[in-house]
Amino acid sequence: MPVMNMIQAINSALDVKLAQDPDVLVFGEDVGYFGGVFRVTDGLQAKHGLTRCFDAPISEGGIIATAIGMGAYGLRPVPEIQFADYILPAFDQLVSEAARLRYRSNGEFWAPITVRSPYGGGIFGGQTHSQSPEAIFAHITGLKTVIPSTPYDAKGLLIAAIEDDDPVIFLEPKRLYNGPFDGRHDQALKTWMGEPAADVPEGHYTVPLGKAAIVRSGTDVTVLAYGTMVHVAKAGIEDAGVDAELIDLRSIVPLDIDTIVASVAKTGRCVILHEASRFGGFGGELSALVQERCFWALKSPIERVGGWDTPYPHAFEWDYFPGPARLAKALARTMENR
Amino acid sequence: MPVMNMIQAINSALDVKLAQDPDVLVFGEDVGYFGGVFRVTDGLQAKHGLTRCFDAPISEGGIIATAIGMGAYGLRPVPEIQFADYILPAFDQLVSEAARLRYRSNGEFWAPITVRSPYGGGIFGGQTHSQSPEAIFAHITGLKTVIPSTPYDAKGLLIAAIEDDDPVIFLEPKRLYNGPFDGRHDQALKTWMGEPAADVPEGHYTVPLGKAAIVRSGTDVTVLAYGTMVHVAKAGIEDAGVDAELIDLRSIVPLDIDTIVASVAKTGRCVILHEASRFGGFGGELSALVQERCFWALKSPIERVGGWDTPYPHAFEWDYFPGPARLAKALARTMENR
Amino acid sequence: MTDSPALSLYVPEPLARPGEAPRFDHLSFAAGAAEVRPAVDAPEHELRDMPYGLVRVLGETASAWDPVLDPEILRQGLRAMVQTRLFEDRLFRAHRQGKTSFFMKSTGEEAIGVAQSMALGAGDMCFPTYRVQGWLIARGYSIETMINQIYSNERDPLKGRQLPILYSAREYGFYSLSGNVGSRFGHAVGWAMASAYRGDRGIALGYIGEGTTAEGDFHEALTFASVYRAPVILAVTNNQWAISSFSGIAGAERTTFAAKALAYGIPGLRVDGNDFLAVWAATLWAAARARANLGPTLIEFVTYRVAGHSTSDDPTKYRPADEGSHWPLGDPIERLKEHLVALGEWSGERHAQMEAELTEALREAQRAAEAVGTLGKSKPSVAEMFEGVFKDPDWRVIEQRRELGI
Amino acid sequence: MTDSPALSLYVPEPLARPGEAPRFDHLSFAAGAAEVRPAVDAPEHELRDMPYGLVRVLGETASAWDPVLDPEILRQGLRAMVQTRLFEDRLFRAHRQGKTSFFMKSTGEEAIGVAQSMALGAGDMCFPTYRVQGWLIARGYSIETMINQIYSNERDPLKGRQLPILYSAREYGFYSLSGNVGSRFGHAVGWAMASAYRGDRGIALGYIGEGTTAEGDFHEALTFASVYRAPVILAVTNNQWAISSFSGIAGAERTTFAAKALAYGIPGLRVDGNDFLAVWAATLWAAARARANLGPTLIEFVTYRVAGHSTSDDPTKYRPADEGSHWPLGDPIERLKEHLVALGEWSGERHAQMEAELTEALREAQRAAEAVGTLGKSKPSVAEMFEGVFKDPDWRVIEQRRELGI
Ligand SMILES: Cc1ncc(C[n+]2csc(CCOP(=O)(O)OP(=O)(O)O)c2C)c(N)n1
Ligand SMILES: Cc1ncc(C[n+]2csc(CCOP(=O)(O)OP(=O)(O)O)c2C)c(N)n1
Ligand SMILES: [Mg+2]
Ligand SMILES: [Mg+2]
Repeated sequence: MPVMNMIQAINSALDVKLAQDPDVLVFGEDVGYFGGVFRVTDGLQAKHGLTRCFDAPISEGGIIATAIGMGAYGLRPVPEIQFADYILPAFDQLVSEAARLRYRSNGEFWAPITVRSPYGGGIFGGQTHSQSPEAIFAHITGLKTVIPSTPYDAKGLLIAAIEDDDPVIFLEPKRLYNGPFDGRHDQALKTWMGEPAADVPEGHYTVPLGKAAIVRSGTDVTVLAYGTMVHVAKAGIEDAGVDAELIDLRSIVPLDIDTIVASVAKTGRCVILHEASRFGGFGGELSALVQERCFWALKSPIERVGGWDTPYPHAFEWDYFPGPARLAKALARTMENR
Repeated sequence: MPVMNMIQAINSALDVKLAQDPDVLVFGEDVGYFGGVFRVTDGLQAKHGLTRCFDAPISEGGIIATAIGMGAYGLRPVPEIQFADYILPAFDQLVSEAARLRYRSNGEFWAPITVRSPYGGGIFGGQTHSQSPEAIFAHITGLKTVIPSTPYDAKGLLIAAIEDDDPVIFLEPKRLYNGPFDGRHDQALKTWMGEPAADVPEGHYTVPLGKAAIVRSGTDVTVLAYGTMVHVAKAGIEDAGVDAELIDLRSIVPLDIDTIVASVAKTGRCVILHEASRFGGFGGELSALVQERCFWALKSPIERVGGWDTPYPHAFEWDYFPGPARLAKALARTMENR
Repeated sequence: MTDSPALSLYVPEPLARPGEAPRFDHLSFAAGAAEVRPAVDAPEHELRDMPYGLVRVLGETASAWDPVLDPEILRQGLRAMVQTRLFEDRLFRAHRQGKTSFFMKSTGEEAIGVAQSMALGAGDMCFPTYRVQGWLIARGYSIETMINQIYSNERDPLKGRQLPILYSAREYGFYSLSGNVGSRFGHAVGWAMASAYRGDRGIALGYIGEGTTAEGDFHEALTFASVYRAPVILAVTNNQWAISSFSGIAGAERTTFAAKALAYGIPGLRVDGNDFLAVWAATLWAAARARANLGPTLIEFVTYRVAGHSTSDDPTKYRPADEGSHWPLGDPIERLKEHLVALGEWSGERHAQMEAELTEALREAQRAAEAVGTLGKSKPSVAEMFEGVFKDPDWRVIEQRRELGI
Repeated sequence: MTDSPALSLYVPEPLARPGEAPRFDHLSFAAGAAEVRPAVDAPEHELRDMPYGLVRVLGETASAWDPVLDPEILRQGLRAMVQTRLFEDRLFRAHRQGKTSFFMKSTGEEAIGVAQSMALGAGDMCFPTYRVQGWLIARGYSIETMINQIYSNERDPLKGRQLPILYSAREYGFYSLSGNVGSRFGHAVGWAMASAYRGDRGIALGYIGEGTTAEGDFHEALTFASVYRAPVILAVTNNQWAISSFSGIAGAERTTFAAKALAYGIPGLRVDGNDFLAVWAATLWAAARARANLGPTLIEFVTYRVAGHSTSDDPTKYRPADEGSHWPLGDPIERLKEHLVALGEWSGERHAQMEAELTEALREAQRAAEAVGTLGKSKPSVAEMFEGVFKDPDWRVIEQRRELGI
């Protein structure tokens, strides 16, 4: 099986779908001839043709509006937004249109679009190349939000998203493109080479939306994470030396509530980890759900570890980033109550 | 003291500030000569002049961009967005610009704008005239979000918002414009007449941002609400026959965490009520905060009552709306655990 | 710079407010460059004066644009316009009677939706505003179903989920409406691009009000249409008002809406929107361009919103009460009727008889819909509230449905 | 319709890709209607051909636009342009040496920021893109401070919060930059409206790249500017590329960017952006209009992005490697230098000496900044991360600061 980094895995997913389904097309800023600023669509135009993978005007609202119209026609567009920070100009299109089209038209029209976008920090991208906006999508009825943490999942989830008949926001943790970054920014960079999850089949397969992965089973405490934070969680768990059960949500909508509840029912403790600033983040929803469903099992307050409630600061990246040390502290706190 | 409904109280706040501060100006769709589709700016253009209160193009992004530029110059613009559902086209301006200007420029520029917008349901407005988008603002570092529940608060909070040097989203519960609607939609409409909170001073006063109001003290359970839901909560508490402490948050950012924590520490129970759909809503943040800070005091799971996780449906308004009955049920559930 | 004068802020105001005499002298109704009907493949630089003229047929002697239609077609168009007006008047009254929550009329603008509906093909798709109900009526969509939608009753095809008149009717070339304005304009472009991508033949028509042209969506749609030569007609219905804001708040003091085409290097036509034949002719011209892979056309239809914005509006608050009766382009129904009468193809009696027939049919349809129920008296199963959020329900709506006991 | 041909989707492609010969034959460089310099209060309908011409001065014999500047001003402009180029080359290398995270150059476009900075007043405000660093340099902003910002070191005036070169310098008429494109264009309009509202005299200048004109923000800003006659200059820097996308992806195959002015009924000038004097002249013309309460002007500066988009880019991947050297409008520095030499006001020796001086000063400034520290080696107090979210901190950042122990 070929070894792929996350860029290659996503490229492969697009390649497979372009080859298989003439209704799939890819467009976005710089994705055509050049192959995208992160090279994710590299070679796709040359292989599949100019109208299958092409450049779009710098107009995120226009890109999504166009994709919705194409989707309503019957295509399965996979638009790219160059950075998730730049989804915001298209927010109205996503919320008022993509998310609501099926409901309001009683199923006459729908928008089977998959909006790919690199997101998250850890690359010294400063305020507008680092944000994690998943919470504002999770609140929108009618939108699905998917976030892979490995090359294998990225390919399988992306194919599933493209084949899904609902609009999907597909957030790619750009810090994971080239390796399983665990938040230890001062240590040597790891690549995906040698990681089991980098063994990626060349052909078609799917990882279903709405199924979390138990990355590590444990009995002391449940850690909920997604994207880059899955790897950070591994490191933090190691640092804390606790027998944690680590759950990679993989998609936050649909959310695999059963896996979460079963785990916390077992461990009685829960720590939630995300990159986005904490207040109003998706961790709040997770905390509330766990509390509602596992109240009597809880031995300790559910903790949330996230970015600070400030914009993403360029020079203070590693002060801001919720790394293993901060998770380990939370794990330790949570374990105090035996 | 004059009796004002919420429309008159907000109009009065604008009138006071226009008279007092030449840097205050009001603009938005239909707010000028006509006085706004809800009549909130009625008479202001005639009284203060064409350039102090005027119509804007149908371009919410343009309205907010213009307001930010004016604010950076030194004015205090109070733009209106005709319905909160239509803030979405301006979301990028609010998040990437208004909310971040002070931080990124190290205080060289800032956006002292107050974005007024009628929000919420209960008026058979259907999907795009009924939504409650507060959660997506609460998550944005650098934005304040204020939601009054009475004419008195509306005026005082609005003046405080205008005088505040940070960008404020001021959401006006349109169902409360004409009366203290308590969710009993099948009963005779109440007006603000005779309500103590409708006694509104004519002149200048403020209600500080970030200070919650204890609307009703009680010992059994704490109910957290804002906007229309404050009145619904009163009704639901009455129905449930519990001795609930009802807290009107008044602003969700800044949030009066101390008042919340003190109350739940006392009651040991908490129910959160909001109109917005529940998943990913602001109730999740509130639930998480209460759980984190009052875990050991909790006698029962914190409950959230909100809109269902569907778009806002026209004909099913009263099935969707989280009314007194649904709150009363939650209160009853919460009281089961003595 | 220091010796420059103090600046001052300019805020546009209409020429007449309530109590003042209506004035339309800011508008030009001269045919100008639009006297000529250019070849559909004329290069853009030859068309740059078109947006400043006005395409007219009715009332002109030998217009180059005359689409030369069979009188039977004209009678069908007239019928659909009259039916639209009667329908809207009736449902407006139904709102006043508390039978629904909201309603909107297109009075004075019926030629646009009706003529375009008829001039375009069954395989084409329009992306409507709320002011082209005539499109559906012209294509024979069931009036009873429209009323069921307006009443959100048990037979509402949209299952009670949408505000009245925000129809969706795919089979009739009518895309799903929504309450927010402007945001479907780009869908028309995407749809047209998809048709081109597939090598199909259907084209798209996007509608937008003149006030809404100020939204970024307008520009983005035109940019995409122009860049990818999408087979789409982009139509601005300039009815002079956007709720209480006159067209100057959208830029009409400076230029025409048709002239916005110049920004994208595509043809822009300015058309008498109250002239059934001119609407038809301009639509055909633009459609021919689209079908020949020559790309998009922007059309401004100059018209007038005779009624209030909606049932929530009172236009006498912000414009002269008699402004509509002074509108220089007249009434589209009267104009087509007179044309047919002049052709010897119609008469006052036939008109009166047609109105009586249509009224009876409308009454019948309304009666049938009311037998099902008006707003609040009848509605689809509450379970419908939970359907269609996604293709397949997720646990949240399943649990919540259970919580609500349905 | 059934006999119409199958549609097909058109996707623009540049005339030349890597390995092919550079071609610019899609662009016209003729002065055309812009040979004349109209009166600043000429009515819009007289100016409708201007966007298709090109305002030029350098290399023309007796251009109507010649601003007739004192040679000392020209030398200052040349100096600032050279300084900008040397500065950017140096900091680009600093990035390659790992001293910062990111950098961008304006090579080949220096005339725009520099001439406009000098031509406008101290009370005016520009709303920059990342490609007008020359504005600050022309106004004598401290190079050392710029480098401190780029290094995010302890003396960074933006306290480490911003990506390199996203400066803010209110006193220098330079509005806060941010990484997202387009979203400050409307702020320029709001600022200008505020100045007019107050009866002040300052005007605004908004910059946007040609690629970014596709954003809705562009249209919204122009709409507001036109409707309220805002005293603002709206400038499109058309450097032919937007990262890897050629200008055709933003609509340049169909018309000029200056022609977008026609959509708003305002004047649109198309200007040789590599011609210091033409940039100056067009700016003065637009500024005079703004200062006289005549409203906004859209200016397209035709130029070429000689370097890669940023330090993250490799332009040889998507365009001919030698495309820049074939750019028909030459190099703005060379052209102004030759002009001065031809005037007898400059020489090769003086130029070399100036370069040496500037290089030395830059080296000095860089040395001083590096003495403070490069990225990661020095930074402002971490407490700064928590400052400035709001005017006054709320409990969240206070608690979080405590949690982080600072
Ligand atoms: C995004 C958005 N902003 C504002 C509104 C409120 N609104 C509804 S209709 C309307 C006026 C539209 O005017 P115009 O585009 O001229 O269309 P007309 O009603 O005249 O046909 C406004 C402002 C809305 N529905 N959606
Ligand atoms: C809203 C937004 N979308 C996309 C980007 C990514 N991006 C940064 S620069 C750029 C190209 C801009 O091109 P242009 O406007 O022509 O300016 P130039 O770089 O050529 O000066 C893009 C797409 C961004 N920064 N912001
Ligand atoms: Mg209108
Ligand atoms: Mg460019």
